[in-house]
Amino acid sequence: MPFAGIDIGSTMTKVVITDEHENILASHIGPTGAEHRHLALRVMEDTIRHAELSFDALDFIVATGYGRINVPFSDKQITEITCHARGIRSLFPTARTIIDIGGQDSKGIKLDSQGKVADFVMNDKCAAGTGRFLEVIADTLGIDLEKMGEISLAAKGFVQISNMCTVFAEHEVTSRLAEGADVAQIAAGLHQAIAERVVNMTRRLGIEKDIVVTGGGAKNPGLIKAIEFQAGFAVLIPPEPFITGALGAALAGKDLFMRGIKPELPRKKEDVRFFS
Amino acid sequence: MSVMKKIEAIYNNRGDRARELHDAGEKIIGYFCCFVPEEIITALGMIPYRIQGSQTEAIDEADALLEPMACPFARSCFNKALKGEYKFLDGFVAPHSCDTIERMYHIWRANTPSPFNHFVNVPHMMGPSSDAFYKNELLYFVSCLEEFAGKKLEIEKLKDAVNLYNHRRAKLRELYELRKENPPRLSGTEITKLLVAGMGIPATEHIELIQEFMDEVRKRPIPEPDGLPRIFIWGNEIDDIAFIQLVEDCGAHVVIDDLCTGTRFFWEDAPKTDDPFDGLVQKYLGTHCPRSLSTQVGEREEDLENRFGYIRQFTADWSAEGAIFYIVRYCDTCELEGPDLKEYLAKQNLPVLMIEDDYSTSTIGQLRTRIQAFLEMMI
Amino acid sequence: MDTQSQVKTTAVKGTDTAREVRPMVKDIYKAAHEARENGKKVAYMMVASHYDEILRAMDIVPLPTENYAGLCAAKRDMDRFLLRAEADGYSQVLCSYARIGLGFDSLRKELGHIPEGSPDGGMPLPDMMIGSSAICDPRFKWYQATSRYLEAPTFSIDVVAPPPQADLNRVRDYYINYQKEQFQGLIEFCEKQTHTKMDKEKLWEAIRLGDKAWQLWYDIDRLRVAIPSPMPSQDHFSIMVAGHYYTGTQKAVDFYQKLYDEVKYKADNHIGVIKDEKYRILYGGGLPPWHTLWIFNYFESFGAVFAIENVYRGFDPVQVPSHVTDPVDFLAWRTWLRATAYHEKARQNSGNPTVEKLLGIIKDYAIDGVMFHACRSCRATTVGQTHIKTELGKYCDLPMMQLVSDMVDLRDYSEAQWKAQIGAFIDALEARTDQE
Amino acid sequence: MNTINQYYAGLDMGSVSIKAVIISNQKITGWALIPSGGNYKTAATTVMTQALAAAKIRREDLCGIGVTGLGAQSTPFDARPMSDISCQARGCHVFFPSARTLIDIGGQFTKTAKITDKGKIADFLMSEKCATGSGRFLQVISRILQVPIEEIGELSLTSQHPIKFSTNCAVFAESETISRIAEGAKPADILAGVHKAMASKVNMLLKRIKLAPDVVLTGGGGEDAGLAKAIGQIIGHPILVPPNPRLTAAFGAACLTMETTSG
Repeated sequence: MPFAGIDIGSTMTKVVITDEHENILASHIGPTGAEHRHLALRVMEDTIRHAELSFDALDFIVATGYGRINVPFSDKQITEITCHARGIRSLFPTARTIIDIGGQDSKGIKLDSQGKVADFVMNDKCAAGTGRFLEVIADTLGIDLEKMGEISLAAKGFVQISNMCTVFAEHEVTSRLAEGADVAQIAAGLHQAIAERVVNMTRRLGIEKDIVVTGGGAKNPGLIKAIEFQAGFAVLIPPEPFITGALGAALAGKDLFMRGIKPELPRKKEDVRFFS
Repeated sequence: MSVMKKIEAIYNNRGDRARELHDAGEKIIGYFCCFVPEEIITALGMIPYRIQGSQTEAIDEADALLEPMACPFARSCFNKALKGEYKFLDGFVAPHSCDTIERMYHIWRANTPSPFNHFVNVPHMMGPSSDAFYKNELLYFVSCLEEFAGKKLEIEKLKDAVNLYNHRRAKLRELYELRKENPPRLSGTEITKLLVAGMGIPATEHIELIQEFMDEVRKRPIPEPDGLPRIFIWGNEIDDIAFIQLVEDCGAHVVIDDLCTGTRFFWEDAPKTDDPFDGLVQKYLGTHCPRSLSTQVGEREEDLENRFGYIRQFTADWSAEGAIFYIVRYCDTCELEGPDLKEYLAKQNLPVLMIEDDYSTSTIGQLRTRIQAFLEMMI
Repeated sequence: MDTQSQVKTTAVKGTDTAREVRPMVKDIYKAAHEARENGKKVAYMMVASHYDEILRAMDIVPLPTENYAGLCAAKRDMDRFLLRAEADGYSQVLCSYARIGLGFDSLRKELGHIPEGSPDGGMPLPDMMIGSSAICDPRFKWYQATSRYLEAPTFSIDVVAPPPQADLNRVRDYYINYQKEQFQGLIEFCEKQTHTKMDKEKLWEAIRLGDKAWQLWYDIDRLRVAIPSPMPSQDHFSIMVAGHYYTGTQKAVDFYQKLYDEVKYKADNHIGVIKDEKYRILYGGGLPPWHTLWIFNYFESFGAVFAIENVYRGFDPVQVPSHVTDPVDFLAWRTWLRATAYHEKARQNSGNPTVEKLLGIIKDYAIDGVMFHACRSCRATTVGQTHIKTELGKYCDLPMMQLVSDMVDLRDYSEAQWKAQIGAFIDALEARTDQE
Repeated sequence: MNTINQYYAGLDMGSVSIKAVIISNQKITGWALIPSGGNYKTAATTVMTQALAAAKIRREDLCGIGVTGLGAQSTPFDARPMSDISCQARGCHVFFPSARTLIDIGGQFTKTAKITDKGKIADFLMSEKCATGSGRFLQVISRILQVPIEEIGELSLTSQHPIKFSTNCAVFAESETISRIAEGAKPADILAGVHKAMASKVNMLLKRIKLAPDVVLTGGGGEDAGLAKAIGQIIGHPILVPPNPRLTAAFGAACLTMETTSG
């Protein structure tokens, strides 16, 4: 029995197809940028092809993420918070705290002993502490985002970054550079700043082990190191942090299906519409 | 036209009715918050108008005169004034609700004065001496308003006004009773429209609307149980449906509130007293707003019960299953109260979602995810 | 930025007396710790609530929590407390003094002892908490929230002031009466906590000392009209400790007497803060940037000296009518007179008491420019600055500048932005003097 | 004064780009502009070398160098940093002696200043800690719309119905933009909306310093015709834009240096 989850984020669309035993049959990632919006359906279809399935062979499709609101071909839409929790629960049954650092926002999620969401926090409608923040700064530092983590790991100590507002951090970074500060140390300082913000936000929930870091930020070793430093203990990282939301969506669909909720077929194979 | 259409017409064109009355020679007295007795204004033959902001208009003009770290609700109101949207006000009355409103009174008065301007000082502390002080402030307010009105206040007229507003309060409570049904036949969105519409029209007209609406609701068929969670909302000024509507769109019933724009202003009657001013003092100083400090009672547990007991009553009687705090950013007293109330409600096993917002509909998109996740969490 | 080298707070040519303040600050907390040991009562309290003398008269040791927040900022040790309060659910825009206080109490509760290395040994647990509605809202709401972290009897008083347009003769009696009853209520609360009746003679004595100190402080500021400026704002922001945290003590009187003599000597002998004083700046309002007080030295590097401030010495000495014979009455009257000092002037001119006060200062102190400091987390001292700046501009043509950060939260401060603005401000001052 | 064939250099070490200008007789004889990048010192040397080459002169031919901008303190050259607002004012004054109000929309901040008939600063105001009023906002939106920054001005001018943003914050506006696109709004209308939002922010700064004509727009924002139009409409005065508005501060720095050194 195949189940699909589609996570439409502000920059990437991720699709995961699983079976009823929670094995991943196929997963695929495509862009979501403003003009790629119509590609969401194609990413979905590509994944279905990889899994050698057909649209209507899918027993349940759950949409999540920033663009989940109007996904004509989905059977239900569930928030990324619930979906991340579900995905992580299947990857790390011992997880009690999740830190998700996405492109548009970052979240802290507290799980109860059953792995259900007990409480959560989201960052405050501001780019600070999100992937975007890193993007912008990487740009200022003139290094590409992927390398930023590695570079910061090489740093001995770090430069204190006091401004978390993206614009002002950028400004501060520029003046640090002007003072001749070491790029690696600045990058390390930024990771510390973000980690401090995100970890402190998550403290509102009371941090319990095990902690899992997911989302794009989890791909940044420098940030992970900083988060572990701030939290005071080691964190777990999913093999593919990008897709935990989509995985959780697929599994949430499975749960619903098992509870006897059936999708309405045939599904409308139309493009995703945002916010209308 | 249907009563909801009538209500929406007023809600969507706030101020139109007041403007109309103003042009017809009536005196419109604008005021802020829940600490200026409408009874007094009405008793002097004038029409009270509760000043509102706009969550859909960006604040621009006000930024030139008011720091952005001030409460955005206050800034939004001032912004409208600067754009001439409150020209129809014959009077402007601000109570000392909080730092920002107090500061803004002077700035407002200096930049867009009304023919009549007045500041009512309101004690932060509760107690007999506070009652006496507030009563004196009201009497001083009356004497200033009398001067402006060119007539003396007649105690009988004041008593009538007290009855009038108590009548409206009773009607609103009666309406809220209907929200106890599960699922309720009326939405929080509808209630918000009705309440906000009422802020800009004479009480008599509002009472008719309430009655008409109530009759219409009573005719509605009893809906099937839908198992959607019942939500209690706490916060300050919500004079736009956007937020409540969002909560209900996400799959919930907003059934009860503690808001400046909700129960906070109408729940308690002004008790009938020989000197009507004593009743007004009791009612208005009794307003549950974080800006008023209740005297400490016993140890923390007991004190929290004393501060928030009425909320437990609300959530119990309206069988709320979750609470959402909507705090307009920069409201220091709400920011300090929120965590205490959250702790209190948590002890009643009521899940709480605390939202701090900028009084702007543009942020709704991001709130949707939080609210939906919160509701998913409750299932 | 190399913060260490820049946390210097005194100017090159500051007064020597001001250097005695640091130990006085230490003593505030030392005294509180000792009091706990000797069974004396300690109270978390809000200075400038006009009730300071009552605590002195009742032998209650004041523990000013706001000052502690400022101290943490000056020592650049505020983040752990701020972050803790935010982790406990307090908004990042809430008054940062309150956030530090709440964060400190939260950490202490969790650890079971004062957090390691807290500035000046940290604050001991109080026997009571006394807030007030003077100046701002958090000052009466903060301690209610603190009961999350510690159990202590809590009391707050109202401090009321009429708007400038009010008919003072019409409202005076009930304002003063309410104020008196508020003080009376506080006294009863304190008597309950200390199990001792208040001794009116002791209260009179405290009031006498308090007023004497404030009179001296006023006289010192009057000396500062001298050109070149004999005492910089950096000193003001430390010497205010005597006036606010030692109100009603002989120590404050002696301190200000000594400072008076030094400032007088400097004024008489034309000893200025900086060698060639080019511009005299008025600190127009707002709490100081405790995290970055060295910024005043940066101004001085351009020949600009801060001659006088409109913060902390919030009121000039007032004349309480002689028929007032009861000390509590006296306090109520004094509060009223302080609050309404500029109302009459305002009614006749700008309508705004603060504007009137600043206009007077600008004239007396030959001010060339005005700087305001907007604090992101302080509504009370920030909201209205722009208005005052605008109104002031109608009566005098001076370069004015509003710098934005926070009194303690460094996250709201941007050195680059400040230096850019200061540079332009100096150029504006220069352009103005060229035209004359 | 005799400044024939006397060369002066102005260096504006901004947060986004570094500009060098060589002048002779208040005329630009060469200039260069490069991204600030990681290391200010090397960038400064590079951009200066390029400018000198463009002016076809050697370093020794310079009678003086003026430095300004955020990175000024880390200049490799021997020169006392000058306030960039003053340099902007100076530069504007030379191009437009009638200029009394200056708007500089840079990558990080927007600065407004009242300038005297002598081209000195009378009053000034800088944008809040908010990206909306700054060039950064334009960069953000152009990234979302995937329209090159230099093209947005023209595109915006084609708009018939500018969309109305319900927020003044760049971060919120960003997500709002994304949803507007989804709703099918035209990029031109979105840009025009952004320009209006920025213009109203700038207008607030101008209101505070009480603007007086003529009004000059410099900095990266000056290259955005749509923005200039929007500001002009909201303040009700025509907007003057100097040639190469991003060079004004560097140019002003050179002029100021010339005046001080040659008395």
